[in-house]
Amino acid sequence: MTLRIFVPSDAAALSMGANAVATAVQAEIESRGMDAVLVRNGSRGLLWLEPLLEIETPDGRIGYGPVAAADVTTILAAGAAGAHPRKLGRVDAIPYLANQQRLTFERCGITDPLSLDEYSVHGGLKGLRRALDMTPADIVKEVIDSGLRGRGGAGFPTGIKWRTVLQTEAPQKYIVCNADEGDSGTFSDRMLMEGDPFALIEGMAIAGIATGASKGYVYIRSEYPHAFAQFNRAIAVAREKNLLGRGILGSSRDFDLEARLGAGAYICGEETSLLESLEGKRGQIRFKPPLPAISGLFAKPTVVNNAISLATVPVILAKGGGFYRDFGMGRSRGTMPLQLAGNIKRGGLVERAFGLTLREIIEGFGGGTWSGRPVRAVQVGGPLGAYWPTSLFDVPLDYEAFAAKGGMIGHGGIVVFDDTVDLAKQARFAFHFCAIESCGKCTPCRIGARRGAETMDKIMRGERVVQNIELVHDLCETMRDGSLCALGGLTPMPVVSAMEHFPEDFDRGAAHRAAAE
Amino acid sequence: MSSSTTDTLVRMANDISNFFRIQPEDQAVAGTADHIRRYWEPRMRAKMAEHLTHGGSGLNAIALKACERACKSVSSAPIYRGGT
Amino acid sequence: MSLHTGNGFEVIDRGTPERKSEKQVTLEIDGQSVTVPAGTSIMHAASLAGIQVPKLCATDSLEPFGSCRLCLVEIAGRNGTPASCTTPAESGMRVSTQTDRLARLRRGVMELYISDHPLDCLTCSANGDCELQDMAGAVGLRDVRYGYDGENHLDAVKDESNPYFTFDPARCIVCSRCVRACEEVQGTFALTIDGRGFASVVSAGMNEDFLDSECVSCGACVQACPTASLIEKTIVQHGQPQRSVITTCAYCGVGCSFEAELQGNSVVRMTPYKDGKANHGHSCVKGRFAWGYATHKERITKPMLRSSPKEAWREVTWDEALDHVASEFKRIQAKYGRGAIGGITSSRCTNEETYLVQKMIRAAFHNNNVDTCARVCHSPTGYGLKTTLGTSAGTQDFDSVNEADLIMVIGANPTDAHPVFASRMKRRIREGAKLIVIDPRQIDLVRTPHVAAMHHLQLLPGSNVAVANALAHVVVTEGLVNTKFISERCDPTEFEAWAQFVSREENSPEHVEKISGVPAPELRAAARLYAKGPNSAIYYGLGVTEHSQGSTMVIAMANLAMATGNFGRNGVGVNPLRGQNNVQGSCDMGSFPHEFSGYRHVSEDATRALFESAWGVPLDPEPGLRIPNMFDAAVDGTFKGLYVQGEDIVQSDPNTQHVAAGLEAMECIVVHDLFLNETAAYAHVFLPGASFLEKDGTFTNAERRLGRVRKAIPPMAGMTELDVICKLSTLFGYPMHYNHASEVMDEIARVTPTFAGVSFAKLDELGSVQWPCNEKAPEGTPVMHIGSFVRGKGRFVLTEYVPTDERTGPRFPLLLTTGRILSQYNVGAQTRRTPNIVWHDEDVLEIHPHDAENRGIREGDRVALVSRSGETSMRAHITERVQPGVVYTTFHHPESGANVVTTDYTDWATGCPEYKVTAVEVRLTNHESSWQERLDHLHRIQRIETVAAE
Amino acid sequence: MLKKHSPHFHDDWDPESARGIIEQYKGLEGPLLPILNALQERFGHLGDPAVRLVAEILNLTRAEVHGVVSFYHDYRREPAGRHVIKVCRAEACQSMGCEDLVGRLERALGIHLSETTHDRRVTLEEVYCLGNCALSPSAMVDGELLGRASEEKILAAVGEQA
Repeated sequence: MTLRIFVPSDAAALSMGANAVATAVQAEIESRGMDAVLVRNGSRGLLWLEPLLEIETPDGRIGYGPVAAADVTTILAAGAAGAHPRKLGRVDAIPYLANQQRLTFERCGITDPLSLDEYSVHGGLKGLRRALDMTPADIVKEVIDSGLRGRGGAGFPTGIKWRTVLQTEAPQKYIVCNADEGDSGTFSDRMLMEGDPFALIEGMAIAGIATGASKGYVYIRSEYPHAFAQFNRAIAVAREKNLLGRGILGSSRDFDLEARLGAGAYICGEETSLLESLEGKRGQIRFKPPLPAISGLFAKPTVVNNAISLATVPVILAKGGGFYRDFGMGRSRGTMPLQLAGNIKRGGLVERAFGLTLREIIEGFGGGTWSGRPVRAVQVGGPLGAYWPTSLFDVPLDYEAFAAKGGMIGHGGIVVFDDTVDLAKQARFAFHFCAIESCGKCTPCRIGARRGAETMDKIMRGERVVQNIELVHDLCETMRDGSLCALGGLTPMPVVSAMEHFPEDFDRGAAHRAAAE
Repeated sequence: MSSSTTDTLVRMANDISNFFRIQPEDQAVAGTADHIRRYWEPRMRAKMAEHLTHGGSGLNAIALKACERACKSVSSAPIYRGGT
Repeated sequence: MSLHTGNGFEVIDRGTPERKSEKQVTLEIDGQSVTVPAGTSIMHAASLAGIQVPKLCATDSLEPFGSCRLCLVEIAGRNGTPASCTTPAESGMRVSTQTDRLARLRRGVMELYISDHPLDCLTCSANGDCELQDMAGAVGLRDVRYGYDGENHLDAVKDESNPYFTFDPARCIVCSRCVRACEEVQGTFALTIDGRGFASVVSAGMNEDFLDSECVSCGACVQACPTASLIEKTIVQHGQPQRSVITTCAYCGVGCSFEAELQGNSVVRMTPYKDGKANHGHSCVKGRFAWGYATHKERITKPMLRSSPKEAWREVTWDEALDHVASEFKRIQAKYGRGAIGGITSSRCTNEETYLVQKMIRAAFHNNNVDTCARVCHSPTGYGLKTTLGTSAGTQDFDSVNEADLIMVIGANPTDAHPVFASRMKRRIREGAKLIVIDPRQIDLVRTPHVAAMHHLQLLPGSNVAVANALAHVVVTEGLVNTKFISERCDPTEFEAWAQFVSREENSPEHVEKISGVPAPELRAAARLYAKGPNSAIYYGLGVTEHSQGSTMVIAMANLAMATGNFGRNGVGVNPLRGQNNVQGSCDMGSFPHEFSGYRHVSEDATRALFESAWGVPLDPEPGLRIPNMFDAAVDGTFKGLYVQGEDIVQSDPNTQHVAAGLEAMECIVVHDLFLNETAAYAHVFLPGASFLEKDGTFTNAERRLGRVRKAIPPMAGMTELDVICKLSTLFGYPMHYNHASEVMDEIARVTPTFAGVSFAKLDELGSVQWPCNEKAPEGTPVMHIGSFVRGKGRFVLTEYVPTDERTGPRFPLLLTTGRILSQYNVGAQTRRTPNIVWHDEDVLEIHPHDAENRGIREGDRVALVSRSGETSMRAHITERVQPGVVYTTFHHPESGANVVTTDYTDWATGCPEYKVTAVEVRLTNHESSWQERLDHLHRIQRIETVAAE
Repeated sequence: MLKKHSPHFHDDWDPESARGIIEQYKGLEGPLLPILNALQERFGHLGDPAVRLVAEILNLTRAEVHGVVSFYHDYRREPAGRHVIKVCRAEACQSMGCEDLVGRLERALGIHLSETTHDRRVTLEEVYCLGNCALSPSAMVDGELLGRASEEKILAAVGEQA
C-alpha cells in the first residue's frame, strides 16, 4: 500500500517553511524510490508545531514538528516506527487536539483539501444531500433549531436571518460569505478555506437552497492571497464535480459561487460595507434598515454570514440541529473555533463547545506565554474586544457571560500579552486602529478616533491627565452611542476596559511626578 | 415683383402638396388648397394668382389645382370653415 | 441654504424626502401624535409635527445618509440611539428627540466637528447662512476640549478654478451632501470622497480642480453645502443677501423657478427654488450662475436713433424715440399700405408683453403681420399636435417622466439644452427605464456615466419621417398595435388608412435602412421596445422640427404614440423640449400671423367678434406674413417697417444673407433688446429692453406651466416692454393702458378659454399652473388627453416620407447639422457676456476622423464651411460623435456664422427653417470668409459709434 | 520570474493590454474591484490613465473610480519599489514585539514606513493582520508570508530575490 506523507500547505505552515519541507519530502521519495505520496493537507491547528509532518500508519498518523527541510532525510530514514527528536507520536493523541470537540474543523488537516472524494469519505456532502430532499422551510428550521449564531462576531441567530431572506420575494437572491477576517488574533476562516474549503462551499450551497438564492460570493481579504488561490482551486473542482453549477449533485437546484478579493479595508468585514465593496464601491457603511436580508447585494435579499457559520451548516444538516444544539451552554450553542494568538506558548486553533473558561483555554491549551513571563492581559474578540486582566479568567466562554463583564467573544480570537504590555499604549492603539480603518462616513468615528488617539497621547505625556481621562470617557460615549457601525461603536470597548482594569497604566501624571522626584 | 419670391411660393406650394399627395387626389387638392388659404397672407396668394395667369410654371399637378382654388379670389370673404 | 427673507414663501427643510404610501402610521414624538405615510423617516415626521431635530448631513432633497449623527433620538423600548433620518416611523413608536443623553451626544459630535473647523465665523462668507453655525448654537456647544492643535484640514488649499464658486476643504465637514447632490440630483457623479477616515476629503474627478473635472457647474453641490465650503463667489465678494424674490429663469424652456437674492437693488445670487414645480430645487450652469449679463456693461439703457444704419447711433429720450417710431410707421403705412409694417414677438419676453405686442399689431397696425421666433424652432410642434390631438402643446408635465418605462429621445440633446429636465430623465433611467436615442450624432445620453441607450438609431439628417414610418411599420405588421386604445380613442377609418399606409413595403425597416442608414434590426428592436412600454414617452427637440418635414415628423410621432396607446396618463405622451423660456407662451399668446391667443384662426368669425368687442376695433380676417415671407415681401418692396422684440433674426434665422437683404430693403427697423445684437446693425431705432429681473409677468414652459416672473430690481432703462408697447400703441392711435402685468393676464383670461382660470392671484397661491386652466380644471392640467383627446377622436394622418430638396452631391458631399451646448444659450447674447465663456469660447466644426483624413484636416485646423447659400470658417474638432458624412456645429457665436451656410428650405406646413440639413463641403483654409470680414467691419462700426455716444 | 517574485514591479503602462484585462472582467456583477486588482497586479499601480480607462469602459466617472481607488489601502496611485515588505502591526504581533521589528527594519533600510528606498528596491509598509497570529510577529514579503519574523529573516527574503 502506498505510504501517505502529509505536509500542510496552510499559510501559517508555509510561513514557517512548509514548502521547503515538502520539496525535501518529494525529493526523498524520488531518490529512495519509495512507494509513497506527498499530500498537501491543511493545518491541524497546532500552529506552534508547524511545519507538522505526518506519516500515515495502520495505527494512525504519526506526527513530527516543527520540522525543517533538513530533518526530512532522518525522519524518513527512521520511518514512522523509528525514533526521532521531532517525533510527536500519534497526532490525534496530542492532548491539545485530543481535548477538542471538532465539528466545523472535523476534517481540517486530515484530508487533502482539494479532494472532493476524500471530503465525501470523511462525512462531507451528507448535509447537502439531505438538504436537497428537504423543503427550504425545513432546512431553515433545522438551522434555527441548532441554535447556531453568527461566528463573525455579532452572534445573530443564523437561521433567523435565513428565514427573512426565504420570506422576501425576489427574482434574485444572494448568499454572501464574509471571509474578510481582519481581527488581529483570528485565522479560523483562513485555515478553513485553505484546509477544508468544500465545507464552506457545501454550507453556502445549503444556504442557497434554503433561501432560494442561486448565486454566492465569498469575500476574501487581500491579506489572504494563499487562501484566495486555494479557495478558487476548490471552486474549480466543485464546478467540475457538479457540487456547483446547474442542477447541483444531480438535483434540480442551481447554485454557483465566486470568490472575490478585497483590497485592504478592515471595515469591509462589516456586512454593509462588504456589500458596497462587492458592488464595486467605496466600502462605506450603509445604514440599517433596510436589513441586507431584505435589501442587500445589488438591493436584493442577501444572506451575509461569516465563513465559519456557513462551514458549520453541513454538520448541522448532516447530524441534525439537535445534535449540534447539545453542545454548549445557555444561549451559546454548539462549538466555537477559538484562536490562540499573540504571546502564547502553544498558539493554534481550539474548537470546543461553549462553556469552558478563559483560564482553561489560555493556561490549559495555550500553556501560558511564549516569553515565559506572566500573563498580564488578554484581548478577546479582536481589536474591538475588551482587554481583560487575569482576574476575569474564570468567566465561561458564552456570549452573554462575556457581555455581562463588558467584553465580547467576537470571532473567537484570543490575544495574550505578558507583563511588559502598556495598556495606555493599547488603548491609544485602539483609537489609532479605528482612525486607520474608519470608512470616514460618520463623524464620531471619522474625527473621534483621531481625537481619541491624540488625547491618549496627552495622557501618556502626563498632560491634564484627569481632565483628559474624563474627555476620553465622554468621547467613548459619543462613539459608542453615536457611531453608525460597530467599528466606531466598539472602539470604546478596548479603551474603556483598559482604563477600568489597568488604571495604573493611565496615571502618567503620577509616573511623571515620580520621575521628577 | 421679384421672380425669386415667386420661386419661393412655387416651392412652398409644391412642398405643401407633397405632404397631401399620399391621399386620394381630390383630398390632396383640397388639403393643399385649405392649407394655403389658412396660412398664406393675401399678398402671397395674389402673387401666386398672378403666376397662375402666366400658366403657373413649376407647380406640380396637385399644387396647380390647389392654387387655382385657393389663390384666385384673394379678396373674397373669410374662407375658414372650421376643422382642420 | 438660502435665505427666505420677505418673499412670503418660507420653505422648511424636513431632512428627508417625502414618502408616498397608501398605508399611514401614527406615532408619538415628544408627546405629540403624528400620522405619516409608511416609510416616512422619524425626522420628517417630527418636522411635520413642528419638531426640528438637529441635523447636518440630512436635507430633504437627498436620500438619507446617516453620517452626521446629530439627529439621534431615543425610542421607547429600543436599545441605543438610532438616527432619526434613517429610521422609518412605525405605528405605536414613542420617540424622544430631546433628552439629557441626546444632548450630551449631540454636543459630543459638535465638539468633534468644531475641533477641525476654522474659528472665523465672523469673517466667514457663510456667516448667518451656515448650518454648522446654527447647529453649534442649537446643541449649546461652549467648549472644544480637544483644543485646536490636533490634526486638521485648516491648511487645505482652496479651489477657485470654477468661475462661479469656490471649494474650501478647510470648511468642509465631509457630510457628502455635495457628492450626493451631484449623483442623485444632477446625475453627473463628478464628485467623490478621496481617501477615507479622517483623511476623507471631497474631490472633484481624480482630485482635480473643479474646472478640469467632470463637473458641469450646475450648482447642486453649492446648493447642498451646509457650510462655506462650497460657496458662490458673489457671496464671498458681496456678503449675504438681504431679501429675495421668487421668479422664473429666462433661459430654456424648462422654466426653473429661482429665488433672486438681493442686496438693495443688486442681485447677489440666484438659487433654485425648492418648491418650483418644474425644477424641484435644481438648476443648471446658465440659470444658476450666468445671470451677470443682466447688468453687463454692454447693456443699452437709453433709446437711440439714426437715420440710416450706416450712421452713428444717437441717444435720445424715450419720447423722441417712440414719437419717431410712430411717425415712421404711420408714414410707411400711408405710403405703402396697411400691410407694409409688422412685428416680431419674443419668446424671451413675458406672456403679457407678447400678448400686447400682437395686440398692438392687430389692433393698432390693423394687420396680422405678427410672428415670433417660435417660427424658427417649434412651430411644427403646434401644427402637428393640433392636427392629430387638438392642442398645440406637449402632453405631459415633467414629473410624468418619473413613471416612464421607455424613453425615446428624438432630435433633442437634453443634457446640453435642457439640463435640469435631463437630470430627472437620467434619474429615471438609473431607476431602470430604458432609453432609445434617435439622433444623427452621438449625444451624451447615448452613453454617459450610469446611462446608456439600449438603441441609438444614428440616422442620416433628414430621414426622420422615414424612420418614424419604419417604427410604425413594425408596430402594425408585428401586431403590436393597442387596438383597445384605438377603438376607444381614435377615428377607426383614419387608423385603417394609416395602418395600410405604414404597412407598405416602402416603409419597412429594410427599405428605410437604405434611406436612413439605420440597420433594419435596430429599427425593429426599437419599435418593439417602444410598443412594449408599458409606459413609453417621446421627448423631442429641434432635431424633429427644423426640417422641411418638421410638421410631418411631429404628426408621425403622434401617430406612433396613438397606435401604441401612449397618451392620457403619466409616463407617456409626446413632449416637445422647448428651446426658449417662453416659446410655448409666445405661441399661446397669439404670436402667429394666422391665429389669436389660444390657437384660434383669425378667420373664425366668432373668435374675431370676441376680440373685436374686447379690443373695440375691427380685425383683419386674413392671415398675416410669417417671418421668412416678411423678408420676401421686403425684397419685393411691399414690406417696409418692422418692430423686433427680443430676437436676433440676423444671427438666428437661416440664410443670413437673404435676411440681410430683406432688412436692408426696409425703411424703419426697430430693435427692442438688451444689447446691440446683430440685427441692430440694420436698425434705425434701438429701444432698450428690460431683463427678466426688471419686470412682472409670466413665462410658460415646455410643460404648459405658467410661472411668475417677479420684478426684483427697477428697469435699468426706466421702462419695461409693457410700458413701451402701451405708449407706442397709444401714439399709434390705439390707446393702451395697464397698471400692472396682472391686468394684462386678466384680459388674456377673459379672451382665452384655456386661460380662463389664470390670474396672478392664483399663481401666487399655487406657485404655478399648467394650462388648460379654467372651470373644468381650476388648478390646471398636468397631463392632457386623459379619457379623450382635446379634438375628440385622435386623428391618424398619413406621413409619406418626402426627402428634402437639399441634397448632397459632388460639390457639397457632407451634411451639416446644428445644435447647442450646455454652457451657451441660443445665439449667446446672454451667455457670451458671462464667465460661461470659459467652457466654450468659440463654435467649432465637429467632423468624423474619416472625413477629416480625406481632406487633410487635423484637430484645431481652420476650415472653410461652404454651402449653396454661403461660406464661413471655423476650427475643426475631429470626433466620432458624428458619423462619416455628417458634420456638426453650434451657433452661439456670431462670428461662426452657422446660418450663413444654412438654406432657406422650410417646413412645408409652418415655414420653420431646415436648420438641421445643409449640404456642405469642408476644406482647409487660412483666412476668414468674406462674410466674416464684413461682420468684423459691422461690429467695428457699432462699437466705435456706441462708445462715442456714451 | 522577475514578475512572479516582484509583483509590485512597475511595468510600463500599456493601454491595449489594460483594455484586455478590463474587458475580461467587465461582465462580472460589480466588476470594479476585480478589475482594479487585476490592473494593479499587472502594472504594479493604478495611475491616472488606468483610472480614466476603467471609467470609460465601465461607463463610470473618473471621480467614482478615483474614489474607490483612494478608499482601499492596497491600491497604489504611484509605483512601489521592486520588493514590498509589509510588517504586521496589529495586536497579536504587538504582543510579540513588532514595533521593535519595525524600528529595526526602518534603520536597516534607511526609510520610514510607507517609503521606498532611493534605489527603488524596497518599499516598507505596515499591515494590520496577516492571519498568522499564533506565529507572531508576521510579515509578508512580495506576497509570501513569514512567521516568527525577524529583521534577518525579512531582509534575507528581500536579498534572495533582489
